[in-house]
Amino acid sequence: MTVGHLITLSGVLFTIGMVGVMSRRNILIVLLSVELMLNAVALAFVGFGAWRGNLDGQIMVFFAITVAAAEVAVGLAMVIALFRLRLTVDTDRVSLLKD
Amino acid sequence: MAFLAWVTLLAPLIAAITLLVRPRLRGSSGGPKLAIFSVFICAATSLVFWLFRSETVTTSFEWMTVGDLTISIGLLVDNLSTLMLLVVGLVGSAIFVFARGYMKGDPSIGRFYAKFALFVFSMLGIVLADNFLMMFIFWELVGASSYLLIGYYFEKPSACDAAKKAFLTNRVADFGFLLGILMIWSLTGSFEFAKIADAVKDGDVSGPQWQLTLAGILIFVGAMGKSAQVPFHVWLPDAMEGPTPVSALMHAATMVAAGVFMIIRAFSCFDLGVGATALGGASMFIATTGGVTAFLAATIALVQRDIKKVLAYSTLSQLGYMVMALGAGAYSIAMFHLTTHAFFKGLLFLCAGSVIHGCHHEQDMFKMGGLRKKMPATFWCFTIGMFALMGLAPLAGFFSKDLIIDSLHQKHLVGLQIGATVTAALTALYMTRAWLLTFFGEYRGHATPHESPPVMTRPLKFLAFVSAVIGLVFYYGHGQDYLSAWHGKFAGPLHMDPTIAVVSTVAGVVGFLIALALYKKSHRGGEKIVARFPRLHSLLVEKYYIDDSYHWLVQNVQQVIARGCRWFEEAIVVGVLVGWPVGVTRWTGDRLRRMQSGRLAFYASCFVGGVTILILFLYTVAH
Amino acid sequence: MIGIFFWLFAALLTVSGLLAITRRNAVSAALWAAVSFIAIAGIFVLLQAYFLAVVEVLVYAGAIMVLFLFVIMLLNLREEDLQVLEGPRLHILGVLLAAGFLGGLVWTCRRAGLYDAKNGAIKMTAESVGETKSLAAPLFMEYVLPFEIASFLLLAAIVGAVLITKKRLT
Amino acid sequence: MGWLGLVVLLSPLVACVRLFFRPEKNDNDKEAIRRLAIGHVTVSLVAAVLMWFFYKPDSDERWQFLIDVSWVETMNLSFRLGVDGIGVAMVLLTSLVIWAGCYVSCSIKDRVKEHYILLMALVVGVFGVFLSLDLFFFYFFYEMAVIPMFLLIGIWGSRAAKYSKEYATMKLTLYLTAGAVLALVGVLAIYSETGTFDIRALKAHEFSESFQIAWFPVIFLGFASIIPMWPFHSWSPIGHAAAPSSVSMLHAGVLMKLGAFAVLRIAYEALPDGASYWMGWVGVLCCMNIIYGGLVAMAQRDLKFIIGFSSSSHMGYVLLGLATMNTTGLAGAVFLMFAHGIMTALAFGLIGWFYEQTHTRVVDDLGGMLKKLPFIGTCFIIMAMASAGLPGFANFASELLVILGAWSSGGFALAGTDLVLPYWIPVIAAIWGIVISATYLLRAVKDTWLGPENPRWAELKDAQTKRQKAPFVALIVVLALTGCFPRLIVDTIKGGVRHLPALSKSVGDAEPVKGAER
Repeated sequence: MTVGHLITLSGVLFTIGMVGVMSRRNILIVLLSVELMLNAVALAFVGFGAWRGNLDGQIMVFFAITVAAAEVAVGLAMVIALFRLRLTVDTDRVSLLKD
Repeated sequence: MAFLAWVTLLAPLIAAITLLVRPRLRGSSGGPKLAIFSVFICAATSLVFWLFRSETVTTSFEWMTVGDLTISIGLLVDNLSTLMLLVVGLVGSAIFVFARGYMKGDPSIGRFYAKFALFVFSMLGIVLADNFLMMFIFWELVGASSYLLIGYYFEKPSACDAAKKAFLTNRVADFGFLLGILMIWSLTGSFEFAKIADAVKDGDVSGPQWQLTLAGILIFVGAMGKSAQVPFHVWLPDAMEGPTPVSALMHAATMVAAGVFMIIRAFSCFDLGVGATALGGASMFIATTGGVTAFLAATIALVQRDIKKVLAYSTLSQLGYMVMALGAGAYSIAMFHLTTHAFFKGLLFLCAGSVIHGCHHEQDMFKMGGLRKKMPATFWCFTIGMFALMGLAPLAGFFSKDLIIDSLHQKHLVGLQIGATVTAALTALYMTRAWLLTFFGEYRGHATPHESPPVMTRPLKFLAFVSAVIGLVFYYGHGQDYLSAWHGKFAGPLHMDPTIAVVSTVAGVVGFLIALALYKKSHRGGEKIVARFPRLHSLLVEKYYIDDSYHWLVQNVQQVIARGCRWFEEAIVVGVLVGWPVGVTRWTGDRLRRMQSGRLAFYASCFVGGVTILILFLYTVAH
Repeated sequence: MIGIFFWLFAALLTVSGLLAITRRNAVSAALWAAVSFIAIAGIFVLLQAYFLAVVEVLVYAGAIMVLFLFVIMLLNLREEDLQVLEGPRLHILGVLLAAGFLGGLVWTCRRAGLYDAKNGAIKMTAESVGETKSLAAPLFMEYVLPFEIASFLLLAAIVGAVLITKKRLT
Repeated sequence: MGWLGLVVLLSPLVACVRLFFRPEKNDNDKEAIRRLAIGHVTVSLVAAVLMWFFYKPDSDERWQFLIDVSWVETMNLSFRLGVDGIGVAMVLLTSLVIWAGCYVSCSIKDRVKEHYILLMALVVGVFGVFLSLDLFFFYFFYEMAVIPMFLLIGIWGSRAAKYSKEYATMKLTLYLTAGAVLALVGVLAIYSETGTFDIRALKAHEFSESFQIAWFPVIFLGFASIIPMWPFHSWSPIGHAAAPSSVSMLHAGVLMKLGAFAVLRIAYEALPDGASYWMGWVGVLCCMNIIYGGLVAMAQRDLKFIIGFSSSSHMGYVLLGLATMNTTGLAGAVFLMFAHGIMTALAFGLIGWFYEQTHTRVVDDLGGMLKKLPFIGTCFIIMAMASAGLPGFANFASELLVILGAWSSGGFALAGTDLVLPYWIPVIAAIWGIVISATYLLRAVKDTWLGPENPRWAELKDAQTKRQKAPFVALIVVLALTGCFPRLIVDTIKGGVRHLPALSKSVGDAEPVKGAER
């Protein structure tokens, strides 16, 4: 297990999340994918921290989790508001800005 | 004396402003009285100036100074302006008084007097100006007050059109005037008459002769506007749409004379001695213009039906005489004729006003007749004015008109001399025609004519008296040196060649007799001649088609150009210059808009694609 | 020993992640995501980040996933809605882009020599074995300001979430 | 005395803030809002008059009423206020026009508060431009004037012929912004050359000739589209026509002057050589402005368009005055900016008065209104006379100065060619322009006011109360006073003009012109 392996694993997870964001229309799953991407980044942080031999990476992850919690809270709140307004969670149907 | 000069100038202005800002005064009889009083002040002060006429009064203040250029507003009271002041003051007083009777019952008489006083102020400004720019300023003001007065009956479309026409014709002419002033400024380095005269005297004129001549012609163009010379004459007959006192004061006695006065004032600066002028060929142009105007107007006057129109064309014709004299370099004689003409033409117009008033605003002479018995005072005054105009000795016109013909003779302008003599005959012809149609025969109208009240006839009598004696006074009295004193240039006494006097008197008598033969028995006497020369008649009735050609020019040239510009504005400036960038932007935006599909997945893919390309770039190309 | 566990967790992570984004049913997607979070926590343990591992499980696999499940159930999407929702979209392009991205990453790591035992060796943290105390020291000394800001952010998020979801009063 | 400038600038700003907290529920509130705004602009007006009174044109101190507060020292950026004679004239003009405009706006009934807030914000911007002696703040205030204008026309405007008010306001804003951005590039170039934003330092700095020739057109074109110079004028008549009357008054009266003022304050100040190199072409373009603008006005039927195009025509005289680059012409240009500002404010105020009642401005529909509206009609005729260059009003005196300046300029060298435009061609154009202006104005007067009484307008109401008459009377009085006694304002203007560095650059040469300074 080298740092290269850790970064690659983080990259794989990030890519999975990315594909999820790009290809799914259910906004809940899109949000879920974003969470996966965030976790991938967290993994990369911890991996680099372990490689460098200090704790800064872990502290970054700590903050990242905090921000992620906030993001999920607000994001899900918006999903609820959106569903209440438009009765859909389909991202393709939420395109008012287009016109 | 300087204070008195300012009083003269400002008294009518104060009256006008008071009337404007105190609406209550306008309704009462106080308003007219105030205006009349202010004109009386002018008349009184001008008499004072006349008593102390050996003294030249100058006073000025700095109007504006920018860089080395100083424009001042200054008053110059010398013999020339004193005489003109007298004319404006006396004729103005008579007409102001007359107007109280004529305009009686008009609900907005106060407004009328405010404009009237404003006009007198502007006119006095021209008379008293000591430099070209100030003269131009008041010149324009006269144009504007004329606009206001002609358009006094603003609910009549014809009056509005006439007012607009007068203003615009004058504006076009003023275009030349201002250019001329600028040219003279650059040639002599000053706007002030005295300094210009000094520069000319010292030969300190920078520029070739043709520029001076051109400047002279351009200034004369300005005078052509106000003095209604061909081809700028078209406004004057139309201006008869204004109330008759307005026609009398402005379009007969003073405003139209302003052009002549201005030329005398301006050109005397360029006078190099007896008859010679620094302006070169400009004189010839001036004399010819005057001759053409005099003759054309007199012929048109022959066929007019409206009594005011006859007098209007007669005014044109007489102005032509004055301008001919100017062209011949006889400035003092032109001024003489201006003076006499102001009095007898003012008189004639007021008589016409009295007749119109008596006939309940009927102006067509063919619907008058026999008024001799019903309006005796008006009749006699008209008769005196008419004979003065025809040049019957010893009335005023005799001296001044014959002196003009004499000056043409001295300059060997034979063609003009003959034209002037023929015009004298025509003058007698159309005036006698008007006289006979109005006062003799049977009454042909429907109203009951009556003599005007004393407030109107008294001014008539006053003017009739002056018209009768002024020629004699001038010719034999102080008039000679009085006319000739300005700048010491118009030397030489007024002297008349008896032969010429006889010839022109004979011409007048011939005209008088022809008219008598035609119209003594019946007002239809002219119809035989009309039947014989129908085309000539229609040419005269249509005023040589000059108005029509102007109309055509305005409608078909000016409006087409204006519409073309508007089309250019809308099609090229807005359509192409603005439209092209707008089109490109819109097209590009339209294409790019489609990328904003609104699909989250697409945006994310773009983002990822961008990041991928960036990474690949960084680690392949950049490494 | 660590190597085996790493590969085990890596495989679990990849599989559960893939399942999480491909499930049609949001509930099962969320559950698979929870599994992947637990796998990450496992890797954190291998890297001696014990505190983070616990936080990961508590916050992510616990709190956030519960929140997700709550919302999913709150919305109560019917099966036919989901039928309409899903269809093949951009799959190929997405996968291609992702592959490019991943390839670039791997290639970069390889060039940097991060797969070597020498270059890429994990040193862990020098002075500690991932005690909470050793993490707390820098957090409350060096990073105290960001910490406070983060707390503020959470507060704002809570208020914001309440405001957004609140029904209109009028 | 520096505080006078600050009072002028801050009084409307304070009004803005105070208005913000005012309720607007019923008519009493609206009335209070109007009173508040009028009170504040009156303070500005009084301060501006005091400024004019205490300004010393003959003093060697070029900039007076100075205020200098350092802001960003590393960039040499300060909040500098101060005026020369030109600035004093413009501040006076602005304060007069906004004062009258606030009275005229009393007829607005909906969203009174927002209207006055925006109006005050607009005028703060305009005052700021005229008072700033710092390039940064100059530009800042310049842009600040644009945004309220956009909203004012967009919300309270009216349809302009076939164009909607939205079109008009978009076009106006895009033009002004595009011009401003171009000018900004030039201003930044000047900053990068000098390293200071201080306008006072520009005169002393020696810009290389190539720099001047390269950058003058950028700055000039940027500002000239606001003057507006032909062919960048098409925004202005539409903007005039669409705006509500008080905004038209400010727009035509003041905003267009910003461009010319900016040219004088920045381009002429910093780049006199560039100016003398390029201004010959302006001598050509201004003839287009004068004649073409007048002719288009002649073919218009909407009164606001007539006045709008006549503005574009009259601003041609300002450009001509700028192009002469001598004292007479420049002083005339500034004087004309002042005169035209007041005249055109009067015009739009009056048109607004009856447009609210007739709902049409097309002259074919109007006519015969003088009997019903004697006061407004008389004022309109006076305005038309002033606009047509009647002596006794400031327009005549200023146009005369411009013409005299052009006559003594000696000709306009056309950069890039060997040609010289003789001085008499623009002069003839200018004098003929006066004839044209008389034509369309008299026609407008006749078609609108004169003629038989029209029964359609039996219900029209004339201005009766003092508040209704005050703005018009005040503007006419100022116009007549400065027209009869031009020294009142020309002496002030001269105090600013004589310091302009561009004066030393005369353009081209023709035969000697006597009596004219060279």
